[in-house]
Amino acid sequence: MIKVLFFAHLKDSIGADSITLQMSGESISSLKKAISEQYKVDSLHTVMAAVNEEFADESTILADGDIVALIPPVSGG
Amino acid sequence: MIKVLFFAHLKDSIGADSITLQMSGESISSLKKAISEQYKVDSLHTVMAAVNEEFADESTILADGDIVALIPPVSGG
Amino acid sequence: MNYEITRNAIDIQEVIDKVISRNAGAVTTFIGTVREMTYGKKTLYLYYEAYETMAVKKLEGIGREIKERWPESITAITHRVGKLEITDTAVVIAISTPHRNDAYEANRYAIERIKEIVPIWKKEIWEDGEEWIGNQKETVAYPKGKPEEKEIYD
Amino acid sequence: MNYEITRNAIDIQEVIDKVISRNAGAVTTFIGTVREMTYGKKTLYLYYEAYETMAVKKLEGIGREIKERWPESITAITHRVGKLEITDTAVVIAISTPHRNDAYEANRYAIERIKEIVPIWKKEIWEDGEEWIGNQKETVAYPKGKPEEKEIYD
Repeated sequence: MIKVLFFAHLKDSIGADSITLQMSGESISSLKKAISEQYKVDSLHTVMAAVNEEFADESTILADGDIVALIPPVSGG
Repeated sequence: MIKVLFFAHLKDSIGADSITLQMSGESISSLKKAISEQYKVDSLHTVMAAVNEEFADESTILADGDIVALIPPVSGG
Repeated sequence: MNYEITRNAIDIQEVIDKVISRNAGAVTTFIGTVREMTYGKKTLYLYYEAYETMAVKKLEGIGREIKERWPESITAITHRVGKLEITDTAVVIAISTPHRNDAYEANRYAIERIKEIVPIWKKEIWEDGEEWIGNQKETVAYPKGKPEEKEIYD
Repeated sequence: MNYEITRNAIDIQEVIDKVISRNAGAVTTFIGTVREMTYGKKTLYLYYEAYETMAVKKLEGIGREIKERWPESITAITHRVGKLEITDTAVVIAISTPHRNDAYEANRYAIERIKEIVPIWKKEIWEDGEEWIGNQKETVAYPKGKPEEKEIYD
């Protein structure tokens, strides 16, 4: 299982701060596509992804137990 | 009368933090020359002068009651 | 603990104390405060959210980048999250170096990197609405899904 | 009293508080601290002397220069004099502006101007001697008897 975390406007759009998906062995790109379709959010191309708290490429393959965070453009500081 | 203030190494060289001179009507340039000769300090060309707390040109003419400060290169901060 | 995310008011002196050193001649701080007017629009208050564990890791990473570029520097960064009122302090960056030039440059580097890679988000709340600040206009895309490794000073 | 010369320890937060404003989004501070080693020589302590009344006037003048260049800025500067131990704070410059770029630039400007025109002198005391710091090598002369009106960033 893959746990996916949401923040900021993405958390608002999706209505949850995390979900769990059966997507081990798939890429971040596929995960974003699945979430985009399921939750009708279309701006995920501006969203970065982190796997286990490190930024990750779209092509990164997910492993069981990974925690993925979808990270909208940051605005700290 | 003109009061002249000394600071930092100039105060040490001259051995006083101020002196009073009878130099009304003369220029700062003359005042520096007089002090340089009287106290055997020869580095006054790197020393700025202020009259009544404002930087002043060498050619400034002094008036009775003026307070002149001889200001070696500053090193605050 | 030179890199922290906190829900409480930031004690600026406490952040500065972390970087004071016998070898330091200069300390610069950047203090980000909540401004009332932004481009003519009046903010009532801000709400900051962070992916806290990752944000601390990314702040530590920025600290390592700074140490590589300015080996004699010491850095401390605290960022606050939660509800912040006008004039509250959102972030404090303190950097000490032997000489002042580096302290300014390194501090500037730190804030720019925070705005690029640290997972913290700001929501502005106005009288007539609210919005998460970031990239609503979608002028920035991340084709590789992550930020590039580069230095930006703007 | 945004511009002060003091014989006491400087309360950094107090200087910062003078520039906090609802209109400010950024505050930068420069904190000059007493460094132990300078070019391989070990300082025991420093002694700062000022022409105090003129120094305050010159700090106020620097504040006016900054206000002209960065009209939305607020500046506060406190410089300490007397005997200072290693790690003690000699000067604090705090500047607030709406946006961060100006806060860094204006702060940088302030410290460079202090080092040019404010009548404050530093004596370094080592184990084997002491010296007033300034321009012992006489590389700078003031043919007109006063500093030029110019901006220097080094």
